Amino acid sequence: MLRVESVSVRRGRTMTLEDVSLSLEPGRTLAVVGESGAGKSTLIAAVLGFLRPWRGEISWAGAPVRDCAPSLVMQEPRAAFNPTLTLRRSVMEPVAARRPPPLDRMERLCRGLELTHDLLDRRPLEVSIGQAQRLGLLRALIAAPPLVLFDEPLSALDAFTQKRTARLIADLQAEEGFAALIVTHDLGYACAYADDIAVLRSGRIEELTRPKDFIASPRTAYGRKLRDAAVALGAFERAA
Amino acid sequence: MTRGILGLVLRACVVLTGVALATFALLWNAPGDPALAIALARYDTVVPADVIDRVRVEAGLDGGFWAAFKGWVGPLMAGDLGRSSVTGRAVWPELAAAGSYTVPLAVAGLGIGLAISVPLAVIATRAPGGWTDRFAVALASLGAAVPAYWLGLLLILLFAVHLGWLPAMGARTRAHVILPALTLGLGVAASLTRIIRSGILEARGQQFLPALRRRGVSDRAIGRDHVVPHAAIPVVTVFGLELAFLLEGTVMVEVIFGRPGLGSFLVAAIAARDFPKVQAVVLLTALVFVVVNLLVDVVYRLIDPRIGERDA
Amino acid sequence: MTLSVSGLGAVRSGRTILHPTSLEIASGDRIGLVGASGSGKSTLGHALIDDLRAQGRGVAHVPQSPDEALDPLRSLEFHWNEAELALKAPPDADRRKRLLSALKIAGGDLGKRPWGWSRGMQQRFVIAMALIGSPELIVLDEPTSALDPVIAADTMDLLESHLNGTGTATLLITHDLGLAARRVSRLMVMDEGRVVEAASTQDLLECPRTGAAKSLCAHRSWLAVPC
Amino acid sequence: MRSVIALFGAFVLVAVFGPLVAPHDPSAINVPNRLSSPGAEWFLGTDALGRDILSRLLHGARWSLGLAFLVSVIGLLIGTLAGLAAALGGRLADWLVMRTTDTFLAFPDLVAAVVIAGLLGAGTGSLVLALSVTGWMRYARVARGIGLSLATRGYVLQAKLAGMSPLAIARWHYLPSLLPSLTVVWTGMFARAILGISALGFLGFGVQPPLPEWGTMLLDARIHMLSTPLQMIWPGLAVVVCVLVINLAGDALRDALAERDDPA
Repeated sequence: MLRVESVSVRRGRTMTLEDVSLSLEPGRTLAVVGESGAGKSTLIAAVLGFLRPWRGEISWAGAPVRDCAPSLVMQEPRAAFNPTLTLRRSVMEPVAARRPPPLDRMERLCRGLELTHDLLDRRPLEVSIGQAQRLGLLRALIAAPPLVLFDEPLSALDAFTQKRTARLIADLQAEEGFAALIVTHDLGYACAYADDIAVLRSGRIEELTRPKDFIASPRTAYGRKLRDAAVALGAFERAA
Repeated sequence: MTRGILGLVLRACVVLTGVALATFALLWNAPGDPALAIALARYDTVVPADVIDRVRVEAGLDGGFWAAFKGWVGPLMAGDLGRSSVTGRAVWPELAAAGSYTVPLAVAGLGIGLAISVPLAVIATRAPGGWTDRFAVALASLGAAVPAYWLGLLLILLFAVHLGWLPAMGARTRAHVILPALTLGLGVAASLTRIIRSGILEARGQQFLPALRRRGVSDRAIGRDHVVPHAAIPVVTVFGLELAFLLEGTVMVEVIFGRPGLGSFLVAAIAARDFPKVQAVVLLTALVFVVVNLLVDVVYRLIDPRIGERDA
Repeated sequence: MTLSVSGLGAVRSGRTILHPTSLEIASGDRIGLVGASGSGKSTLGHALIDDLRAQGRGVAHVPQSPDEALDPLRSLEFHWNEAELALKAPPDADRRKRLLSALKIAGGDLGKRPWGWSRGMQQRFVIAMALIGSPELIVLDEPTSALDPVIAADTMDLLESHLNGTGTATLLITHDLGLAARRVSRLMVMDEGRVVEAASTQDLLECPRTGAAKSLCAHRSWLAVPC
Repeated sequence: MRSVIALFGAFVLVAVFGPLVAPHDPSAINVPNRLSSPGAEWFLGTDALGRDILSRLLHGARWSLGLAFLVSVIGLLIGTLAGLAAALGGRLADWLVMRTTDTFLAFPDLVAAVVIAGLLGAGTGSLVLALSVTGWMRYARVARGIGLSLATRGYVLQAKLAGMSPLAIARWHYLPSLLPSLTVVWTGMFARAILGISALGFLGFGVQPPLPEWGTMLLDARIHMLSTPLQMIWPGLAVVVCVLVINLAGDALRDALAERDDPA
């Protein structure tokens, strides 16, 4: 399981993360919600070991997170792929060392993600954004990682594709049982799919609770603002 | 902003130190005994060993590299470029005299370059891909491929020999500057035309221009207030490189046209192995280059302060 | 006074991206134009603006991102004066103060260049500029998608409360039916370069008729919650 | 694009096989025939010592183009390594390499080359050294820029996450981005090297007579330019055509790259 224990990250004189503690069990989904500049990307970089925390510990099952070969789904779907290589090459990169390559698994994931084989022979600029993001999911899951991080996985997609992709992610998670850490500014998505929600603001976790409780009664003024904004922008529908 | 400029000045100082060191190291490591070279140049006969040793001490060459470097840089900081190792006369007045020929030539060359390239690029970009545009691009490509020394010779053949309109060799009258300046200016025009043209085209493709048009801003105002400043950025940036081109060009042009100036001064000094003179010219050109590039960086930041923000 | 356009269309590299379209917009209307990406929404918006401008009607445009509206090399004050000049509106310090206060950015330093302000403030500045000439119509092209939700919601609220009671109509272009449904009284659905359905917001949400409208409606929000 | 590459290939062929098709020995002195006009026997005429100009031009291609190729490839290697060291070697390495680059850039290429070649003594070796030392900085800047931008690119991050070795990352993700851009820079530097070599030859600091190098030939021809101006035209024309074709090839390559990166 993922443990983030009172982690602080400094950049120059400012703290981009301060005393952040989180935990995440296999098969569960934790959404970290916050605005740009709240420290969401820093959190991802720290969990993946690209940034060394100034204080605190981050581990997966007691070992460094990188030991469990976690994967990452990025905000900009095409950025995950080298524009000069075919998508098949990039998608297979995490299992490049495996002999024989797990072709059965890829076949199954492709079916689940509604991806056809001819897409894999194209290059990143030759597929749509929505397709690129599903290919990003394929790449992230091909090596069967126990932990998958999602950095704003839907924000480059249109409203309709967002919902479809979110459904696909949830279905795959139910099948594969990975732990999902989702970083997003979209409270609607977080509330619809996460088991827990953490509200991140200026590098601190302000609230850590269940989605249902959060929507019903946010504990902080900022949490209330976030909820009201999501309502005003049509993320939720009035229940009859 | 002020901090950014200070940083640039500091960087220029570091580079100048490097320049001084590199210049001195180059001459220090030149093959042959510099003291012998100096003695030979000065006395023009076979010289006994004790004379060479005396020269070595006189020139401060006996204490190793760093001692010699210190002995050279100290007076340099005070503006003293030393004395010619051949004639024993101070370098500075001769250098200044040479510069007084080179500066007008370089300025005239740059002026001709601008006078040709700016209108040409503006006309070319009125209809990108049209025949005027293709003509301008072809002309610029050709201009970039023609070596200055060859162009100079062709111009001499045409204007001085065949037509007899202009004087070619030397620098006696004002008219003597025309052909060298034209040689230099045509080369400058070729590279500037390309840069200005692509600068304008890029500035015209900026993402905010359609919205300005929908806001009702006239095409004239868009061109003046939004296209020109953006097109100026690449032009300003390459100005430093353009200067290097100009300095190189003057060396060649002065040799071809038999003009006195820094180029002829340098070539003569190398031939005579007159190290202090060579050092002086190399240092001066590098100094001009560093200072102009410093100014370019500052102007760049005034036009587009985002650069500074990004660095900080 | 009703704005009407007819026969709007657009062709790009031989492909029709906007089929002939006619629209009528009444004074003070709140209209939403929704559709998937690539359905031709923005193209219709641009064609509408260009046509109305040619008719001499007052119409303003707010693009998706402030980067598409502001020159990074010019100060905000320059943009403001330029907009006034383009509208042939005499400089009016009071109006400027009023509009900037209405969008709660009166405290910003206009001498700065756009990137000296936060994106949320930049977008509000663009909206304030759009209001200078009291236009008959404002076209908002995905005005909130580049902003954080709290700021986006505030911005929409401020604009709406400013426009209430004035005759200015708004056309909100968005891929997000959930957002549009909260903000407009009439909806138009676009698909493959055509307006395929137009109805009042309530009717369209309750019984969408075309396939495009049905799929938009089915996925319009994340959760049904009591609120 | 294709026609330019074909022309480029033709030059390589001339440089390699030109001497084989040369009608005369390039250094065969034939005083009675000196300064003769173009004709059937001497296709482009002869020089002051009666040597066949066409043969000298064909042999000279080896010096003018071959040395320029050598110099530009040496610069490419030095510059790319320096640039990548700056981009990937941490802040100190970056500072050191970039200030060194600035220092070298502060000397105008030709001035520095003249000084180096002049002081080391005229000759082919010092010519190559002079032009290599002054010709690596642009590669370094480009390589550093690409290296820095790639280090933060999503797919490089993903490759690290996937556990690829640094060598594999360099092979699959750095090289494909570096190679085309550096090739574009290389064409420019190749053209500059041709100009530089002939300029130094013209000043007397380059390839030494009797070797047939185009700049050196021009220096010889200059003395007789009033009586036989044509003799001066040929070597200059050879330089112009070569530089023009190489530059056009570079432009075509750059446009093709821009097209690939942004097909819209």
